[in-house]
Amino acid sequence: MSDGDALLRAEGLCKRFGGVVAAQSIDFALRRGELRCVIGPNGAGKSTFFSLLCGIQRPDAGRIVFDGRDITRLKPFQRVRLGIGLTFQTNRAFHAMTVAENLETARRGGAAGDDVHFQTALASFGLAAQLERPASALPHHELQWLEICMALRRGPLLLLLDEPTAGMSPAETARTAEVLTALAADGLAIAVVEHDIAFVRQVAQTVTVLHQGAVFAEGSFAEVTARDDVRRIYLGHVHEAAA
Amino acid sequence: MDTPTPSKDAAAPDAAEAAATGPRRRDVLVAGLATAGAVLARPAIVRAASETPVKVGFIEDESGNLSIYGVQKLHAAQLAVQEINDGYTLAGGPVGMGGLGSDGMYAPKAPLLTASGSKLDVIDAGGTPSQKGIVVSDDQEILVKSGEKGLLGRPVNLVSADGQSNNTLWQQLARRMIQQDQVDVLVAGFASAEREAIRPIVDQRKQLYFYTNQYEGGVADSHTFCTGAVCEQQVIPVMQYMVEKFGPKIFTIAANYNFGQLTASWVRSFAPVLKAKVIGEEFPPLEVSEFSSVIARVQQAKPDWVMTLLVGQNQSNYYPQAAAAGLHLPMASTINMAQGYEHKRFKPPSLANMHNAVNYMQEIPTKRNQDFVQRFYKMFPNDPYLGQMAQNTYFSIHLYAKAARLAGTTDQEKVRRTLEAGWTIEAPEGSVFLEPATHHATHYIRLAVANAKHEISFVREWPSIEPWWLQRLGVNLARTPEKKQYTPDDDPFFKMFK
Amino acid sequence: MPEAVSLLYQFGTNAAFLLLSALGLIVILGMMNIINLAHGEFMMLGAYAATASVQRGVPFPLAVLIAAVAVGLFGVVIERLIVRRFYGRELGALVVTWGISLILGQGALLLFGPFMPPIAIPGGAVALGDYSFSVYWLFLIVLCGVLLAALAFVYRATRFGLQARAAMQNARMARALGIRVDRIYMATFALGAALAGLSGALLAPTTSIAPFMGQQFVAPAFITVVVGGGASVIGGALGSSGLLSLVQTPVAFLFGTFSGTLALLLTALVVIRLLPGGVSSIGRYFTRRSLAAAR
Amino acid sequence: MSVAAASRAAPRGSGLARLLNGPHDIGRTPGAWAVLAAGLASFLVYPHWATAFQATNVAYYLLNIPMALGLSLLWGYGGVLSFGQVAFFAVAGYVYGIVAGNLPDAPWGTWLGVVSGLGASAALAAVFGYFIFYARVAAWIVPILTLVLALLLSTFLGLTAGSMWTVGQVPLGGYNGMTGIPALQVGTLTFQDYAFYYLTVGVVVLCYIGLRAWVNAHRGQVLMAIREDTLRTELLGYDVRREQLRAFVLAATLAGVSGLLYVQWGNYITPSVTGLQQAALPVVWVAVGGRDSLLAVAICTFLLNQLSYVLSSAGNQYALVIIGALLVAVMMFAPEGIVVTLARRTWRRRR
Repeated sequence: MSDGDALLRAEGLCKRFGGVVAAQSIDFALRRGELRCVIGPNGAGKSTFFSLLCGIQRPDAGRIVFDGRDITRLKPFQRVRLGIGLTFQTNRAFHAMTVAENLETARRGGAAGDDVHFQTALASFGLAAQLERPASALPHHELQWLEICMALRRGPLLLLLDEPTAGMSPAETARTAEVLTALAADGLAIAVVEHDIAFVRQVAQTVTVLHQGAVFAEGSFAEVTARDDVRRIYLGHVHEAAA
Repeated sequence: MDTPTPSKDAAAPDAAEAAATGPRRRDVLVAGLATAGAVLARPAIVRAASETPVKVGFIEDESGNLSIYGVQKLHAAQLAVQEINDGYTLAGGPVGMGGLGSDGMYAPKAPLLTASGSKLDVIDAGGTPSQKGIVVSDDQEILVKSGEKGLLGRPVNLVSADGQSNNTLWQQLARRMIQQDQVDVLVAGFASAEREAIRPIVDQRKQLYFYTNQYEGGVADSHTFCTGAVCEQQVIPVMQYMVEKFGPKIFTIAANYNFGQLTASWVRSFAPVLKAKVIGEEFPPLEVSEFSSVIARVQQAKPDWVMTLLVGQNQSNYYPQAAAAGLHLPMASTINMAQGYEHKRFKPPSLANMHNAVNYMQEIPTKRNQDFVQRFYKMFPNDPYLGQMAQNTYFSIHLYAKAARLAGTTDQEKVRRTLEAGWTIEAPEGSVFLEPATHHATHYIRLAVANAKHEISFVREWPSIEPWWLQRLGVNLARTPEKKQYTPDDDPFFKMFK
Repeated sequence: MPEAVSLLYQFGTNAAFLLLSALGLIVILGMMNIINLAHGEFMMLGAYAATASVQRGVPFPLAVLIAAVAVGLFGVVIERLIVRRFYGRELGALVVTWGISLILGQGALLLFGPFMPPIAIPGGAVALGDYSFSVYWLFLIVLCGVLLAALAFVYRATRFGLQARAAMQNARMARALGIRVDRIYMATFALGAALAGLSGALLAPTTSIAPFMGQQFVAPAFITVVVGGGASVIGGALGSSGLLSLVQTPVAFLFGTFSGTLALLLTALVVIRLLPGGVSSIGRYFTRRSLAAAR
Repeated sequence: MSVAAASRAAPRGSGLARLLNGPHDIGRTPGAWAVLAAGLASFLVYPHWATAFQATNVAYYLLNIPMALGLSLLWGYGGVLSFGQVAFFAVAGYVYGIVAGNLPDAPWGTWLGVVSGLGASAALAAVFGYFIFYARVAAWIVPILTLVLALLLSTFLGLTAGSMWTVGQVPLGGYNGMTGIPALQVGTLTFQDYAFYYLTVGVVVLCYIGLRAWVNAHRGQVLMAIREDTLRTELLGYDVRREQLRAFVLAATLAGVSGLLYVQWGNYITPSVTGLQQAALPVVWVAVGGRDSLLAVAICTFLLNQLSYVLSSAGNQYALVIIGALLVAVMMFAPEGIVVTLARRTWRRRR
């Protein structure tokens, strides 16, 4: 993989909170149409990395380039307007609104690209029939799907998902994986921070393993899971692995 | 019809001598008595008592921040209305343009400016036609029979409302009183802001209006009668006394708002006239309630005495704080004690050595006043104090009734013209003369001093001080209608002392 | 020299006034995130309780304690009946406490009349050069220090303090650890109310005792709170009242009270712009950020 | 009239009718629209039975509605509580007084006053709101900051007693306030008594319809999204600070509208309109009615203004206690607001 045609490139991202190092020199690149999973044990810095990418946190050092632009100093909403869509770990659709209003709210936050991915997702997740329902009436997994649709509403180039299948049944997880794979095949770049190994196995072309705030390993799912050190950090032999 | 009250002590008074020989025995002062009973002569006046009542509109703050003043005034108004309905009035009558002292004992034929120009008779204290004037002394009863129960054969109703210290509500209530209740006279207003809130409404509807509060002065308004004392009646006497007694170096602490600033400019401007000097001024905002910096500034300036023109709940905290900080300078004021009875409310000796030129306090020892105080507390036994504004309200309502009775109608324009005849009324404070030209009143001013136990004594008296400032500016409302409030900026004299 | 002492004294009284005005408000806000708009009326109740006690022959120091306890108990009642329904709904609490303040203010007028005879300021005055100082205010300045130290002790070194801080940082977690958050909130509200009552009683001799006297403390209390910020109760209160009077005192002494008041307000605005979290956020800046990250 | 038209229109029509019947206010059934239309009609014919005094009084109950609606938008829909709307009310009134008072003879003088009054409110809100929202101060601080703004303005205006505070030929007047403010004029028509009443009714209806369309349109939805989840909304690509500032300025301008009507009503304004007691009133109206329903807020503002006038003009000393108790009771037992709660119950029963 060459970094030259990368859609998103992060170089040497560092972030510390007081004495705690949450990210140290993370390098990361993502091509158009790539579906990448970011995994790692608890406390590996996945959430920090995610919030650095979307701008909730500012890095202490390093830079982020998206679609050829340095977005390191941009505010979250500016990044979204450039074409990054994202969802959160916890469900954060607007419960007081209907599904249609949620999608409407997501549509016009600045200039929008084309929305074929959105249409695909809406149809595949079966939400098109529920537009008039209040979001609060949707079951958990459909809320998660609604969020993905909202993130796609403005036609982003890149979709960042933070544990999108948390709390879903295996069948729902598999459905989610299917749709995401289809979207990636259509040319959408997707990065997923995920715990669920079954899901990762199903979707990932490439997997990045974070550990102690840095990239620990990167490669295909098979390559990465075959490595002893990766198995060890997942099993908790942290000290040995870090050494 | 009752027989006229016999007049005692018909000796001609010498006002100057009375003032000089000492206050407590101001034997006799004129209630020039006079004229004009067109009223009672006309048969049309004798109407059935069942007729619609005469409505006295009354707005004061019975709740909210200013209620300690408003409730007193309401009660005084209720007393006055009850007395009128019981058939009583205060002694006094029209004496003509010159007013008290211009013609000695009485003016048998005052040049009364009634609109009709009807023939004028002399009436006695109660309002019965007579050919004799009377003189009312300090010790004489001033409440006399009016000759009828009620007013013009009708009962008098007090239509009162609570302004709640809220200017917007004041406007609503004034409109209600004028447009809906159609009151015959409006008696209202404590703060100047309240008066200014309703004055445009009063003028627009040509409503007869009494503002009974002491204030900064300057209101020249054809429809408004200001029966409280103004700066020239209070500031200059108290300054004169203080400069004589304590020295020429003055420090002024005045509330940073209209009343405080305007009164402070009187102090500043008249200090040179009295060969004194204002060596420091401090204008704390009304919101301030902690005064250590003010106290330190006073101590640094070392004045002979302090003029305090502090207003409202927060600012009255100055007194206990100054006393506790060991600031024991003599103090002078024109507002405290007489209105908000601070000498009763604060623990002694916060107000020790406080001097205030007042036109009324309940402690005035004359018999006529003690009778009044007794009547008041008989009706309102639980009231904490009977102050200056309450007394003004009391005699103003009586004054209105007398004028309406003389005019023979409650038609507001006619009553107003009748009031512009120049009236003397025997108020609890002493004789008060309502000036036709300025619609303001002369007052009997006393210098009240509080001692370390907060007991009041009156150390000097000025039996009749005119509200001369508007005259000086050439205001003559009987001839030229106006509706503005003059400020010292309109007077070149004050500009010299900026 | 006397000038310097006088300035120092003014600084102390200004700071003590701000601190006493704000203390109860800050405790409730800092620990429970509830803005108690009835704070001024709680102070009024304290002043009334102390005044009524003194009139019945109770010595002043005891009357102050009675006032604190009485208002503290009143705080418990208000908390149980009303305020506890508003945890987590800060703006609702703001509105409901405003309603309470209206009832208390006008209710006091209806029950007790327009004023109460006040308490004489205890202690005399000491003189230095042209200046003299109230012994009572000197005592209040010292007492403020003692109060802050006592509060610091309660929150740093007692079990209640520990639990209260835990509940403040994460109520759900605290509950999971078996802390009775409900009780902690009640006790905190009572403490805040008692402090308001105490301040009201202590300031009673320096002010006129009237139903709406509470309003005079509203603006100073809020300004102190805003400048102090919510990060650290004691640090914020101390830093804020100190900073504000440091600006106010010399300006007021040189240019008059009005300029002093204006300087106070301008300082508050500048601090808010530069430090949205208030003075206390300086000290807690880093620890706070790590908390945010952990979330 | 557009209300009548809207009631006839299909619930999911297009344009204004569709926006008006959007989900974000109570009263969406044809029956509710009929009641609204009847209400409006009764306001239109009321002067035929009322004296000029009564009409002016009713106009007073109405004139605070734009300010309350603005606060409802800001607080109920946007989640930002401002305790200082009266500051913008006062600024508009004062600026109108200055401009119109200095151009007594120009036929367009009063209208220039209207424009500059509203402009001044909006400008003050823009500057102050910039400080608040772009500094991203914590949500609980906003009510205190806005309250301090109102008190500061009140203090400042109270200090303008001297002659140096005369702008052109209009003195600001300190605590006594600004008097003799000229009334709006078109040709020879001066908006007083009945004319003022109709002006007020018209302005209130326009504000209500405009806002109801606004909250159901995209911008309104974004505002509600921010209230529910600020970060989520930002990560949908919205500049949250800017959206909040926009709502803040809009609410301030509406407060300015009320301020302008107020000075028409009384030809007078004082610093006390932005004092502590007054500052809390809009919050009371909005909270008691139901802050996330414009209609409820409008109804409640009207009724509470009437109530407080009736109580106090009857010399009732319990006015403040009653209003305080009402506020506490509503916040405890009907936290959505009285009008909203009642409306929802009726609606449910009908279904």
